[in-house]
Amino acid sequence: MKIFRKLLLPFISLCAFLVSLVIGTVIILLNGDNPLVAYGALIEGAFNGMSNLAGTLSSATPLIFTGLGVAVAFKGGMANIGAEGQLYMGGMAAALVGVYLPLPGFLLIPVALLAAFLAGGLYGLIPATLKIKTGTNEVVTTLMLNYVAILFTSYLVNYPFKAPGAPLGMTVNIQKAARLPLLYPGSRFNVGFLLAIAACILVAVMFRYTGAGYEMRMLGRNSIFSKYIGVDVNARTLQCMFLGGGFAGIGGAALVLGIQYRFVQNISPGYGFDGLTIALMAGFSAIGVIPMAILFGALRSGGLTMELATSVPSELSKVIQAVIILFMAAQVSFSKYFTEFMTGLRHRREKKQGTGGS
Amino acid sequence: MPNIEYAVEMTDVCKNYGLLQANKDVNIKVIKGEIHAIVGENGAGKTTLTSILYGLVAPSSGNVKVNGRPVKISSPKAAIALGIGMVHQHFKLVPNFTVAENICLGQEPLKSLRRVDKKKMIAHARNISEKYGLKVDPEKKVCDLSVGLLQRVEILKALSRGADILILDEPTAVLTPLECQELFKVLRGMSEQGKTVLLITHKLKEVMEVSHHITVLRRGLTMGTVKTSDTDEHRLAGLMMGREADFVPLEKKPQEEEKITFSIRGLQVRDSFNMIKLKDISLDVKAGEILTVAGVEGNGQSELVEALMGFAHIEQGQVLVDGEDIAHQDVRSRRKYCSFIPEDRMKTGLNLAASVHDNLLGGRQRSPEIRRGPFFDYKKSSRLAADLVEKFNIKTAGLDIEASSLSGGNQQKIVVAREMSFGNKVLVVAQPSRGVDIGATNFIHEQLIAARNAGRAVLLISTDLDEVYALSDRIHVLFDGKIVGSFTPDSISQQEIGLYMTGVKGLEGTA
Amino acid sequence: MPFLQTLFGPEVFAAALRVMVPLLLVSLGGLLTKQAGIENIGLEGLMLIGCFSGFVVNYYTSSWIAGLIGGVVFTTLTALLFGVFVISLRAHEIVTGVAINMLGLGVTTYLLRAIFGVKGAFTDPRVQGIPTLDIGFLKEIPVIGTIFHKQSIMVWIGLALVFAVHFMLYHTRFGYYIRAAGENPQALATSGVSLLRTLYMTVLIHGVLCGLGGAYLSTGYLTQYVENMSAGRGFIAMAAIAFGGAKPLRVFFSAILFAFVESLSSRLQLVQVPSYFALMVPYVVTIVVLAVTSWREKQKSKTRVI
Amino acid sequence: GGSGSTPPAGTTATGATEPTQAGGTVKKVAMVCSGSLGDNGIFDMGAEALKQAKADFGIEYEILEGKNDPSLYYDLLLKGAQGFDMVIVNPGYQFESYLEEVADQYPDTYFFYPDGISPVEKDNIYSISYREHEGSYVAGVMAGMMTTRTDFPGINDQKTLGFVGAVDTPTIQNFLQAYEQGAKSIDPDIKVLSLIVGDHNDPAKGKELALTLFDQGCDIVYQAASGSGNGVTEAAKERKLYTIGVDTDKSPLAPDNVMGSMLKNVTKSFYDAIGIFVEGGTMEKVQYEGLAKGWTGMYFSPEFKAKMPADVLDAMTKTEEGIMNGSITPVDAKS
Ligand SMILES: Nc1ncnc2c1ncn2[C@@H]1O[C@H](COP(=O)(O)OP(=O)(O)OP(=O)(O)O)[C@@H](O)[C@H]1O
Ligand SMILES: Nc1ncnc2c1ncn2[C@@H]1O[C@H](COP(=O)(O)OP(=O)(O)OP(=O)(O)O)[C@@H](O)[C@H]1O
Ligand SMILES: [Mg+2]
Ligand SMILES: [Mg+2]
Repeated sequence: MKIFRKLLLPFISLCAFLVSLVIGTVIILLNGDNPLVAYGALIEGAFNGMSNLAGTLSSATPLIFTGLGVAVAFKGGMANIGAEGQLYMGGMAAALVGVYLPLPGFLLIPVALLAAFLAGGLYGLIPATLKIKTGTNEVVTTLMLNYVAILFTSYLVNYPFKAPGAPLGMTVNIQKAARLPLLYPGSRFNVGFLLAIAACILVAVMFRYTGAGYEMRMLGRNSIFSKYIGVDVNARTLQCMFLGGGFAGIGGAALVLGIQYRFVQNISPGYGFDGLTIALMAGFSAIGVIPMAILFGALRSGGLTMELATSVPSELSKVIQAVIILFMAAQVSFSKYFTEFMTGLRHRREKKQGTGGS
Repeated sequence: MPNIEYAVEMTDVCKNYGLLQANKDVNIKVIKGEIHAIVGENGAGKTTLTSILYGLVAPSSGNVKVNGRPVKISSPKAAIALGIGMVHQHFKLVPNFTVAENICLGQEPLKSLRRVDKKKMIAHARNISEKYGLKVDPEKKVCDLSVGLLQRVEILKALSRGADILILDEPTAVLTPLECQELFKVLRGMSEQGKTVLLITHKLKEVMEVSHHITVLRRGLTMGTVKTSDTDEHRLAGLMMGREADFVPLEKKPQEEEKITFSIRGLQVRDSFNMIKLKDISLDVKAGEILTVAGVEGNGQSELVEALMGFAHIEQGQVLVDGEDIAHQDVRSRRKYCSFIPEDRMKTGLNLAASVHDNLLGGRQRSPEIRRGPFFDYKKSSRLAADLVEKFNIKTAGLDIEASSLSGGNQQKIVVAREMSFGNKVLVVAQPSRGVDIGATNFIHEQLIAARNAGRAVLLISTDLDEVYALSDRIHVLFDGKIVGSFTPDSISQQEIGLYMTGVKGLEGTA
Repeated sequence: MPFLQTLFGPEVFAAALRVMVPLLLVSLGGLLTKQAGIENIGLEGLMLIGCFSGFVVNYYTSSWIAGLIGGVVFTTLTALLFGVFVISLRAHEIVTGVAINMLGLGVTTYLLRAIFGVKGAFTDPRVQGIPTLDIGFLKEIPVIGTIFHKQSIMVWIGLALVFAVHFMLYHTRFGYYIRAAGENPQALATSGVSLLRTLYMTVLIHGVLCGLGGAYLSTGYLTQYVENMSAGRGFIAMAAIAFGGAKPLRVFFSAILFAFVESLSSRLQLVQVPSYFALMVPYVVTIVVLAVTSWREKQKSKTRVI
Repeated sequence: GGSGSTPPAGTTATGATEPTQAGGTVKKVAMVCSGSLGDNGIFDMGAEALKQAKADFGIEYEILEGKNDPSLYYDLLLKGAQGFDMVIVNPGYQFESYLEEVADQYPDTYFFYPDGISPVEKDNIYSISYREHEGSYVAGVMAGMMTTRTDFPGINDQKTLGFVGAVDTPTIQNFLQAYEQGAKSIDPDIKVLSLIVGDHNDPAKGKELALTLFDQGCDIVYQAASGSGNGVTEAAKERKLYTIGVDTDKSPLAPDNVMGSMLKNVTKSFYDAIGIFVEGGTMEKVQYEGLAKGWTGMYFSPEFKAKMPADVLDAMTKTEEGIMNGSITPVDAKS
């Protein structure tokens, strides 16, 4: 029975996934394409061959960080919709270090990452502080702070740190030494991915195996109880928002140091918001964030191939993504009905065998 | 028996929660016009069964007949249509609505333009509140009421709908003796008018007092229905627990030491509306003593507990543990000397969304008992949790399931188990056996006595006079934020102490 | 003081009113779901659907009324989809909201191409703009005149809806049910009111309001459709809702405030404030005002004397 | 081409006579976009060029959209480089760091780097950049002269002009500064009020800003705001005042209120480049062009041109000559 419970959720999410694929199929058919070709291309573009896989994983990397950032904050009871802004701040900080700081290579990357973490974390502290000091709803403040961060960084790269001659606000390229080492040449798949995995494991361990993690977990679910068992609620709130913001910030660094090699205004197409979705779909589990982020990465980079191979336009692959998200989100309730149905069957069987079944 | 009319007949009712079976082929027949009690240990499936009847929970299988007609009760709306009403064990009230709005919810009186008539609502609420002798201010917001008052609102809400079949799920858990008597009068009146009452309670005394028939559930199975006049508390208890109920009378060893462990000096506390709730409270609890603060809900017990727990700001006064003032320490440091059993287990005492294991560990997250180096050691912690589950026989499907899925009584046992396990020298205990079955109640009482005998200082806050008399060495009565009298159990009768609790006596003493 | 004239002239208020209405309508919709206990970040997507469907229907019928109705119908259908997942399938509301946003953007962009064979922007003389209400006598009055005469009909409808929603929430049974559903669904259900019916009706009404807001944007405020033209208004609406504590009148005022600060911030650029900072102003102001109000509420709840 | 003779979006472009095929094999061209089509700007104009080129030169083409997701750019560029003879890297600067590597891997592929000058020197990378400032200067001259022609319907005597930009980037500054310079060259007292939308696709706000400017006494508003610009056009139509369109001919939207459009003729430039490529002609490694090649410049719909005062049109033509022979140098904000 334990096994049964353990296997249940994966099984259900699989079903949900399949349902959404069916709907996707209908959409593709309506668009006058062959679903097999389309999905074939999607999967091939996402996973077939090292270079495609590398593409998938490299676009998953920033998503893991933002997803983790959101997950940490939510687990601690802060509804952090602000990963996007924290990502911008982190990316900017990393870029400045990467461009201007005259450091030897082995130091440059760690310092840049640290800067990104601090920038994102501190930016995350703003809504957290507002919440504990004034009781301001963090959903709104974090949301608003996204726009502020985007505008602020845009200003920086259009005025003080503008690359001369650039037609768009951007910094000059970062030093070669600041680039995250590639894991697969001919792609942007870099050590950032490993860092992301490490971060997730670290957080998972913290939550499961430390007092601080325990307190944050409790706080996220019931602040009164936490206070009652002696948790310093304010301190913990600040801490998990700092952590969350920090990881989102590193997401920005991964983008700048690992992919774009410079900060360009509006650098993120919404990794922060995807991070939110990913974290929610992963149920705020730090480990769960990894497969979800990879799923998103696959949909993105596989989407390209699909758009090439068929007449399915980019916006339709967006729709298909949306449908998948919808059904993944609905899985939980599916699972509830499913279990109770199974238990009913079990009971009926037991009755037939005459055992009361207690 | 030929022409007996049954108001309710439930046959082979099953309910599965996930992997757990709350009801297994439950059968119950309730004769029209009788008061029918349902008893059973915590988790036996009483609430589930009645929730099915009220359309709150969909049965996995089984048939329900009301007034002889087979029915599918798919929603409370349907149940209400069948003339069924219910008082819920866990109150179902809207926090930001007023008492009146809660009582009228779903059947608001309308005036012109189909507007809701607020005046009428208030008048209506006031009427029935007086009619049934359960006093409560109709215009107060529910979120500002104490548990006791909430219970009254919950009951009034059900009564005001004039149901023919009324289900009451542990309505008396937080009522004073007088209120209970009032309520029972009402119930008897209903049954005389041919209305049917289904009463769930853990207080067998009450069951014997008011009911005509009693159905006993155990672990989701029906143990049968008996005529009240044919049985007694002892036999019932045995039927419920499936073993001989052998309650050794709790024996207290005489206090020898006179050392004062815990004392309160001139305590003053305001509530969230800045109203003074406790005025100049002073008391001493000796080592190896159980001091009870008895009183009707809403007279300051809640504030007292909160102040001691470090939830409410202490305006004046001291809280001394062995002479050290902890009045302004944070919760964590207070927990070094004190354990608290809060009156509200749903929000404060438990994290319902967390696992049983995590709930049992609360307060220990920093202690070496469950760590290896800086990290949790789940072997240790699970063993610790398992021991507590075992020792306090908490009925749960496992350590890793959500506390929310436990029955009320078992939830309470988690709180008690955790707080007892610290072995602190001061215990602040509020309503420890609220909603807990007799077995568990008896067990919790044993634990408290044991703590006392071990020389700990226990401050008990309770509205249940049986409990008060069973446990206390001394009793303080709290009324309107003041201590209006102190007694020893043998020096005063329950009736008389009731008068102090309701302010009929005692005020002149302190004025 | 030409400078102050620039910042606070009556035109500013007229502009604020114009800018406010789409925001207001969507906020009114969103506050209903919020009151019913559903946090909806899909407002952006719903609004976009409203923009598009309103525009398309208007295009084919050349009737602004038909356009509005069309916008309302399709948006409400999308809202229903949201409802099915959140209410019946118990999907996480924020995830669902995100999906609705993606869906809105994707579907509208795709259909824009499928129907008109264009990408990006589309406009056509066939589209009949929602008329403005020219109130003669108002024109005479100095300041009021500049602000109120010649505002779109939807401005007036929007204002009326504020009070309609307020009335519904606080003076009808259904309003009581909505609020109860938000605070304690069990309490509502056990009182014999069908929770599903209440929630679904709420979601539908909220769809209607979002549809109006969207359709107004593309056929009243403008008479053109541009890809993703809701441009974040759905998110601002969320802020307005939180800021107004999901209470219609207060949300109305916060919508006005936002709109006013918005047009103020544009004018700040005229007095040489770098655009990036000028554009920040609305967001920063929101945060500050929100913080201040929350803080004052906190104080009040501490020292309220009865 | 002088003002008025400049055609809209490269319809009569060089070599568009009859479909030709260099070397028989069908040339395959990929346009790799950082964003998605529907930007009312460089992507859509690029797509238009490809469509025309397909018709005229019989090329095959694919458009790969990056959805503004940097993590896809590398793949995108690779996919473009694989199996295509020419890759339009649009806009080049978004793909700079990848191009450096990919251009080496595919030496035979011809990389076309629009809207900027590639900092990396490679034999197979060809940059083109646009002198928006040249056309904008001319627009400024026109507006400067027109804003006091009170005999012209709607025009007031105030010497105030307006400008609405999408986002405050160097490119937009390039439009703005030259426009202002041109206007002041007519009368130093002329004020140019500029407002930034902060979004490429927010016509509502674009309209709001334009109305604001009209309230401030502007009678001519120059728009460099892609999608948001459509709002500006609508505002002009509503107030019966004037806007100068940008990128493409905007007069269809409001024939009487679009006082010409400053074409940033990306379509033409792409089309020409493809033409040269297909016919195996040689192309400069770096082209930074404006009026001379007709890549930027004012265009009027015939109807509106008929309304324009002759002296204004002459002045514009003179200015254009002056810019081309170097006697006039508009400010270049991009470098
Ligand atoms: N929502 C739920 N999900 C899962 N399990 C549940 C749920 N509600 C009740 N249960 C389980 O069903 C069993 C019966 O619960 P129920 O509340 O009916 O017991 P009870 O007789 O009312 O106990 P008590 O006297 O403590 O209220 C318990 O074991 C409980 O754990
Ligand atoms: N049981 C219910 N569940 C959900 N919504 C309801 C319910 N009853 C009424 N409503 C909503 O409340 C609004 C007004 O309530 P009201 O109860 O007056 O309607 P009604 O049909 O007249 O009911 P009644 O029969 O009680 O008068 C209705 O428009 C309906 O949408
Ligand atoms: Mg129960
Ligand atoms: Mg003028």
